Formats: sequence, C-alpha cells, structure tokens
Amino acid sequence: MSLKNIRRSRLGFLRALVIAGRSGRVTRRYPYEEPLVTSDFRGKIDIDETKCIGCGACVNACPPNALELINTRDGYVSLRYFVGRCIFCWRCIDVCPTGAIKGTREFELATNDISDLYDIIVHEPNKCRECGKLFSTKRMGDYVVTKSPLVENYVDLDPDCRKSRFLRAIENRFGGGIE
Amino acid sequence: MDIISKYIDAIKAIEPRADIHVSDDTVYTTVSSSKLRDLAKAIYWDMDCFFRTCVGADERSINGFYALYHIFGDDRNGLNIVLKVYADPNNPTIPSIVDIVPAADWCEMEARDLLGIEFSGRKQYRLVLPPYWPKDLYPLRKEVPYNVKPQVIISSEKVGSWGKAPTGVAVPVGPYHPALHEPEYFELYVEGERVVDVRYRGFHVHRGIEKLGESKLTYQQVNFVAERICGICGFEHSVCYAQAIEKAAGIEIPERAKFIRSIVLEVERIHSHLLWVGVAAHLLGYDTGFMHTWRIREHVMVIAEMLTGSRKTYGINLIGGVRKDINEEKKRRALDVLKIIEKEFAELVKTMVNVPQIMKRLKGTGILPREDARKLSVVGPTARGSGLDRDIRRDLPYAAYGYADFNVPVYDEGDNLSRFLVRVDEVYESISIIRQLLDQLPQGPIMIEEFDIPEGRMAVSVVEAPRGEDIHFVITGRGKPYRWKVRAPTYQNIPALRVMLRDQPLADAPITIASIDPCFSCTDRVFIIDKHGHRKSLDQIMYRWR
Amino acid sequence: MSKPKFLGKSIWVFHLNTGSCNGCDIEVLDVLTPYHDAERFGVKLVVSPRHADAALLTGPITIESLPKVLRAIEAMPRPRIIIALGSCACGGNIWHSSYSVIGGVPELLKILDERGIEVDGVYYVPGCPVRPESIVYAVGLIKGLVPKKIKPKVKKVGG
Amino acid sequence: MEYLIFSIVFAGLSLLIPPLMDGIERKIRARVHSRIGPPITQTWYDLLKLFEKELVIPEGGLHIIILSLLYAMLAILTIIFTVSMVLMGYRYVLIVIITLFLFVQAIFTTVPFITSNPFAIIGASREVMLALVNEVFFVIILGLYMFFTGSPGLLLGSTSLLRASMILLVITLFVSAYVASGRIPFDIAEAEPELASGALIEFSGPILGMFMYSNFIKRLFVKLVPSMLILLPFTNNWLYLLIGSFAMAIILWVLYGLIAALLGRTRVDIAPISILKIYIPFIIVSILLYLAGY
Repeated sequence: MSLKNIRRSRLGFLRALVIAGRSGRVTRRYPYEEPLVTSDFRGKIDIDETKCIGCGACVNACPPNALELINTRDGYVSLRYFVGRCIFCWRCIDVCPTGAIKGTREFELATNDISDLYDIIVHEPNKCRECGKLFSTKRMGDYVVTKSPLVENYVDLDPDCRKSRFLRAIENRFGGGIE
Repeated sequence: MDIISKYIDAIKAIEPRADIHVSDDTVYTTVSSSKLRDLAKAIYWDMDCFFRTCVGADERSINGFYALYHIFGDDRNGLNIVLKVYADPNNPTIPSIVDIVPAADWCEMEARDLLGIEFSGRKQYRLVLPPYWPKDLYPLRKEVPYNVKPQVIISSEKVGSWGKAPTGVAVPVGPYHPALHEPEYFELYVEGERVVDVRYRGFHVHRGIEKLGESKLTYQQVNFVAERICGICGFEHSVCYAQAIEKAAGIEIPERAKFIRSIVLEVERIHSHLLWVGVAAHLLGYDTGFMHTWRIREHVMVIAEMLTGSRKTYGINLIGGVRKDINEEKKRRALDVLKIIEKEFAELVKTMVNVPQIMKRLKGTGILPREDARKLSVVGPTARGSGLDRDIRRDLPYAAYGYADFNVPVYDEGDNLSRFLVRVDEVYESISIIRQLLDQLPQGPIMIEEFDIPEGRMAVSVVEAPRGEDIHFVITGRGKPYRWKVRAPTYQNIPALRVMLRDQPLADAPITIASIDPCFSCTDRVFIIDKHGHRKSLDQIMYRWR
Repeated sequence: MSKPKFLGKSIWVFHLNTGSCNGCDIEVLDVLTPYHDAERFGVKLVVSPRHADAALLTGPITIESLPKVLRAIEAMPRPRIIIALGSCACGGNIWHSSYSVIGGVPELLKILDERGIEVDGVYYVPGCPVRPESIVYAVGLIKGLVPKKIKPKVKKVGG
Repeated sequence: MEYLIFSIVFAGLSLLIPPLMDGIERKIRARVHSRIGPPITQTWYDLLKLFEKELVIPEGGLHIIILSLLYAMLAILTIIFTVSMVLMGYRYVLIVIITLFLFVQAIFTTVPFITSNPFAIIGASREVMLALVNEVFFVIILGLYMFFTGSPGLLLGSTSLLRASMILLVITLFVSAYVASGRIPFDIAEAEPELASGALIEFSGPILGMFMYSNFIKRLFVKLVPSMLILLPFTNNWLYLLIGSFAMAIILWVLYGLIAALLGRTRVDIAPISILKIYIPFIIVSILLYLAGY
C-alpha cells in the first residue's frame, strides 16, 4: 500500500461522497434505541445481601478500594461499595467465597449527587459471650462453623478473649505460668 | 551462542572482575562506577546497541546500596544487556552517560527526582515532580509512604515560565490545547509563523504508579494498574508486566493463553492506529476522514468488548494467563468484522490520500533524519518512518508471535507522510496476524493457578506497543514487586520532536507533535530542549514542608 | 444565576484532561463520531474554556495539573457545569491516595470552595473507561430527557 | 408604500436565515459524516444561549466590547442596506455596499490584535494575509465588471452580461465568495486544532454571539453579490432580482457546505498561492476575451 501504488487522481476526494452514501446514517439514537452493548460487557456489580457474609475477600482483591469494610461507631460492620471508584474489572466476583456478588450490564450511572454512588450492606455483628465486645459479623461466624465444625465452641469469642483462652489452655497443659 | 560470548568478552575487556550471569535473553553484569562510562560507550556505539532505559532502585534493605541499572538492547540478536552500578546510601552519585548516550537524559533525571541519585558530569534539573514539590522528599525511597501529601500552597504560578524566552513570540501550546487531548505543555517560540525553538514541560499525568506498585498493591492487582498506564495501549503494558513477572519467576503459561494475549494485542494495535489516522485527519481539518475512520474503528471496539468484556481497559490479563476464553462463535464474528474493516479502511485511505490539502501538509513536513533517529534511539512507527528497521515482535518474539509471519513496513523519508503510511500498513499486517493466530488457536487451559514467585529475581520484558517498544523492569519482592519500572515508547520519541519541530511552520506543529502519536499518560516525562534553558525554581511558590 | 432556558438546548463542552490515562478522553471524542453523535443534542466540543458551558473533566487531578485546572475553570463564564467522567474523576481510581494526585472531583470541589470559584452544577459519570453511551446518558440527564436510574441502596443483613 | 413593506420583509428575512442556513449546512456536513447531526435551529439555540451567558470582559478591556458592537451593527447595516437599496433600484448600490463590506472586514481583522493572546494575534495576522489576497481581488473583479459594462451601478436587463468574459468574471467572484466566507480550506483564521479558534479565542458569551452572528450575515452578503450579478440579464424588475438572488444564495450555501465537508485545511503560506492560481488566469483570460470582443 505504499504511496507509489495508490492511484492519485485530482477528483479522488469526491469519493468521500460515495463512502458516505454507501454507509448511510449509522447513528444509534441511543436513549430511544438499543445501545451498542454486547452481552459480554462488564457493568456495575450487585451485592446480594442474603449471601454476603462480610468476610472482606472482595475488599482485598479490589484494586481501587471501591469495596471497603467500614465499622460504624457502635461496632456494626458494613460493606460499602462506591461505584464512583469502581473500575469494573469484576475481580471481586472471582474471589467471593459465597458467590454473593453478581455482575450486571448496567452502565447508565450518571448522577448529579455523589451520595447516589454508594451501596452499603450493614451486617449484624457478633457479640463476644465473655466480654460482650462486638466483632466481625454473625454471618461470618456461621459460615466458619459450617466450613470447619470443630471451631464451634470458641467462634463466638472476640479475638482477644480467644487468644487469652488459648494461652490459658496451653498454660494448664504444661503447668508453667505464662504471664 | 557466540553473540553472548562476544558481549562477555567485550565487558571483560573493560572490567576484568565483572561477575556476569546470563538468563535466557538478558546479560546481567555488575560494574564499578568508574568503568561505567567506557562500558556504555563500548556497548552503545561499538556493539551498535540501542539504549532502552535506566532504572534507579532503593536496595538499601537488600544490600545497603542504591542501585542503577542501565539497560541496552541488541534488537538484531534479541538480547538485553543490563549494567548494574551501586551508589553508597548517604551520598548517592553516579557518573552520567548522557554525553555518550543522549537518550539516557530523561531516565537519569527521573532517577534523581524520585530516588535522589545525583549524576556527576551533567546539568541536572527537576523532571518528574512539580516545581513546588519539596526538594529533599524522594517518593520512591522505601521509608516514604505512598500517600505522603506535602503541604504546598499552589499559587497560580505562571505556566512554564523559565526566565527569558530565547527568541520571538512564545506560543503556549497546551496544557489544554485541542490538538493534544492530553495535558502536556509545549511552548513554541515563533518568528512570524516559523517555529524557532520548543520548550516542553509535561508530567501532568504523573500518578506515582511505580510507588503504588511496590507498596499498596499485590502482584495480581498491579496488572490492573499497568493496564491503566495508557488508555489506548493499556493491554501492552499489562502483558509486558505479566511477562516480566513470569520471566522472573520462571512460570510457563499455557499456549492458548499466549495466543489469546497476542490476538488481543493485535486488536488493540488496529484500534490504536485507526484512532491515530482519524486524529491526524482531524488535525489537518479533514473532519470527514476523522468521522469515517472512527466509524470503522467502532467495529474494532465492539469485537474487543466481545472478546474481553470491556471496550478499552480489557482486564483479562493476570500473571499466569488470561481470564476470558474465545469460543467458536466469537471467532467467527471477529473474522467477519476484520473483513469489513479491511475493505472499508482501504477505500477510506485511497480517498484521504487524494485530498489535496492532506498530501501537501503531510509530505515533507516534520523530517526526522535517519542519523538523528539512531542517535536518540527512537522507537516504533517513528523509527520505522525514518529507515530504522526495528520491531520487537520480530526481533524478540514474545507471546504467540513466533507462530505468525508478517513483514515490517519501513520507509526512509522520515516525514509525517512516511509515519502515516507505516501505520496504515501495520493495520493490514495486524489483520493478517489475527487471522493466522485465530486459525492456529490450540486447545487447552487458559490460566495456571498454582505458582510461587521467589524474591529478589530481576527481569526485563519488552513488548511492541503501537507507538514503539515498551519496557518493564521488575525486581520481585514478597507478595508484591520490590521495584517495578515502566519505560513507555513515547518516552523515547519526545526528544526527537525538537529535531522535527525546528524550522517548521507553526501550522504544522500539531500534526508533527501528533505524528509520533504521543501518549503522554504513558510517558509523563518532561525535559528542556534548548541548550541554555536551565529550570530555575519558581520563587513565587512557597513551600510549607520544610 | 438562574438556569438559562437555552442551556438545555445547546451545551458547549470543553475537554479538561487532568492527568487521565486518556481512555476516557478517546471516549469523549468517540461521543462525537457517527455511532453516538452527541451533536444531535446540541453538544459541541469547543477549544477554549472561554467558549464553554460544561467542562468534561477526566483524570484524577494530579498536583502538577491542579493550578492549570483551577485557571481553566475560572476562565469559564457562568453558568458553568463540571461533568466528572470516569472513575478517575469521580473517585480517583486506583491511585486515589497516591502522593501526586488529589483524588478526583470531590476533593477539587473543596479546593474550589476554598478559593471562592462557584460552579453551577456537578455531574458524576462512573465507568472505566466511561462508555460513550454513558456520556450521552449524562447529557440526556442534564437536558432532562432521561430519568436518573442509579439509586443509593442501604441493605440490612438479616439475623 | 409597498416598497416599505417589501424592504422590511426582506431585511427581516436576511437577518433570520443566515443562522438557519448554518443549521442546514451542519446537517449536510453530518450527512457526509454519515451521522444524524443537530436540528436545523441548533445554531439559533447556540446564539441565544450565548447571549444569556455572563459577560466576561476580555483582556483587551472595554473597547473590545465597543468594537464588537460596532462590528455587529455594521454587518447588520450592510445587509439591510443591500436589500433596501437594491429594492429601490439605486444605481450606485454596488460601490456603496462594497465599501461597507470592506469596512466590516477591516474591523474583524483588527479586533483580535487588541487582546494579548498569542493565538488571537496569529489568527488575526492570518486573517489579514488572506484578506489581502481575497478582498483585493474581490474589488478588482467588481472594478473590471464596472469597466466592462461601462456603468458604475447595476444595469437591469443589460445583455452585456451574457458575454463570455463577463461570465468568467462572475465565476471568479463565486470562488472569491467561497474564500471570503471562511470555509474549511480557508478557515485558517479560526483553525481549531492549530490556534484554538485563533481570532475568537478571548471572546465569550454575548461578544462571541455577536461575532458569530455577524460572520453568518457576512456569509450571506458575500453570496448575494455574485448571485445578483449573474441574475441581472434575466429580469427587469428589482423585486424579482432580489428574490432570485436570495434563492440562489441559499442554493450556494448548501453547495458550499457540501464542498467544505470534503476538503482539508490549507496552511497560511499555501493558501494565498492556491487562490492566486485560480484568480489570475481567470482574470487574464476574461480581459483577453473582452479585448477580442466577446
């Protein structure tokens, strides 16, 4: 296709009319017609609260930190999804253990107020039976128990109580005081 | 291979005690800083290699030193030569090689800006960070957190003023100029309508991705940052990064994944070249050409979305393979679309070449002679337009390019028209590559899950982006890369702009700047072109950090 | 400044790239091309902030481009709108907390208030890169042709 | 009395249709680009929106505004003058409207010089370069026309116009009208990609609206003059002449819009040469034809 073998003609530029004529008006009247979106498009994700256990696997996998676990003042843990920062890579769907996140083809996300872009899932926290502190989520506890039943008897202890119980257990067994 | 031994003898001749070890296509040597300059001269000029880039690294936690890797490339034999120099931690200075290798100017200044390595024997200036960034805060040092925010007062400083303008009227092109679509700032000094001198200040797009890569993100997440280095050739960076890690860790990815990567790379090259042809027509006032080229390009975006799930940032590439497969139905639709593109694009180029104004303004403007191109080691279509026959897909074949045969278009006039024709020819080459690869698509898995990435390995991986060769240098760490350096193609082409823009009419400045298809978000580099212009610190900017 | 009657009919946009990876920028150009053709809504891409009504702001606003962004927005005559395109502008994308980036339009609005530069409207269009159809949908939203589809959802998880 | 009604009608028409015609031109350009394009009245919406925006005083200070007001008024005056004087059948109409037009063109080239924006200065200098070639030949051609017909004004029904040399003259006038209207190959004064709409870069809101509106009126005027000359031999009534020339101007507008969509933009040093290559041969041939008696 080098320049030498392109036929140069003075009125060659009129051929643009031929091209335009042949292609016709290709505009998709989008808001009133179907857009050019294929079935494989990755759009906004949708978190199903019946399956989400608040484990945070998606939070670790999300490159732009669009998914964050925030714990409000009274100990409630909630998963916040900020669509504004999401890059629609669907890594969270790959890593979610319970398949709670579903990908949609939604892309009409324009808004004039940024608070529309936040989806929040508020989780029930676990209450530690010894010291009453609220930690992680109840759903997480049930999920862990279903996965490995033997942890059942100390799943409702918050991490510090659990550690001190564990240390005491070792101490009793070896008879030495570990303070 | 005798070539490698040739290099080893050359290095041994200058530095007898150098410990050299060779991985599959890279020769690593550690040299003392005193011998660096003559070694660089030997490799760059006597062995006729090209300069790829230099990487500064803060290795105080590994061996207590700062390190600088000079990377040379021997395209014909597909070899990378890495010279490593140490600099002591409290006063890191390394002799500069910019007078021997002019292309090393920028990366040395970047190492100075981000790591604080001083270079003796040259004029030093701030390159990457804004002028009001505190003097002694070097972001890439390990102890500096990635989200440090120095307290600076951004007064409305005079854009790009460096003291007296050399001559004539200063025409500010940018930072928001319609021709550039990106915030880069060229100051053209004009006499009448003839450009006398050019000053360039960029770095509006410096987002500190290298610091993020080694602090906040994990191995797999860095893929998505790499993909967003450039919005047009993002997949090249992501493949280049993944290949660098795979080469460092010795991971062998399945054949089918290699094929899918090459196919999507070529889809991206077609879309990038069609985009450029449209923008070039727009810059020359021929909007009909712009509209029709982008109408044809829309088909490419649709099949890209069908193959990968997103129009542009494909996001299917991970270390170890790809995330999305190509089935028979998608293969058939892709081949149909390629047929349409081939036919319509050929007709459109025939029309555009016959528009009188386009030919007059493309032929003979923005000349880059062959020896200047060689001296500045320009890459990609800019090099192929000036007679340098360089193409990484043929010289260092990666992914599945070994299976496809294609020829590399080279023109030697070196003007805007030859760069235009190189890109037009490359669209057809890409279409034929995709057809060949789609036919030979092997069966099998598309990703391997279990692999481990050992610490402390080094790797250089090179990929042919639409704009030139794109280099990623990686040192592996625990869970995330220890050091990750990106040298984008336009980084190497911008110095050539001064040669092209000198003594050209102002009206051709936008088309000449666009002829190297600059992708500033890849590059985000800056440099001062003219001889005596030294960047004075803009005094009206107050620092509160100190 | 009451919303003028004709701003809905003809919106002149100015493309303000503040450090974007130019994925959204080519989608801004793509909106003018035949398949999406934003000109049928009266959208015209102008070249200087002096002529513009709306600033199509792409990119996470790096600190290098911040002074120029402030001057460009100041140069736009009132009533002026900022349309934040893409996840870089809406929330700062992956580098929202990096050292050389201020992190998107929400932070920019704070700096604008600090300096007393009023803006008559801010629209957010998420997407990475933002689809041309999303931009057309945002233009439709500004003109009042289409309803706002996205709603914030707060879901409480059962016991 | 009916003269008054006609002149009001035509004056109103000549102030109303330029932006509409520009809307039609954008529709044609959209069709060549194979897209839908804006509604016809889009240019009017743009102008009305511009007049609603805030008036930012450009760097050149208040006299920019005064000059742009002057420019807009003069442009409107020229077109109304043309319409009413032609209707009245005034003999020296040609000379008067040409001087008014040149005065308007002079203001357009000087206003950007006041703003200190380098793009505006370069845009204006390009406008001067182009005007030097185009307006000069516009006047030369009309001068030759007057010399050939022997009368300083418009001669209704004069058959002399059907001679070959005269037709050649009027054809060059059409080409000059295309160049004067600042369409694609020759819009180097506001070359968007290079100079960021050079001459108009500093104006915003109402001032920009006035400048654009006056440019549209100038385009209509520049098409009216040659179409009037070409229609002279076919009518002997001034009203029909005006109606005919308006119709022809509209057809010309559509034709020019189509041509503009198919060409690229020239450079400021190529533009004058390519124009001269058209004008000089045409004029020499027409003079020779005249001397040879045709």
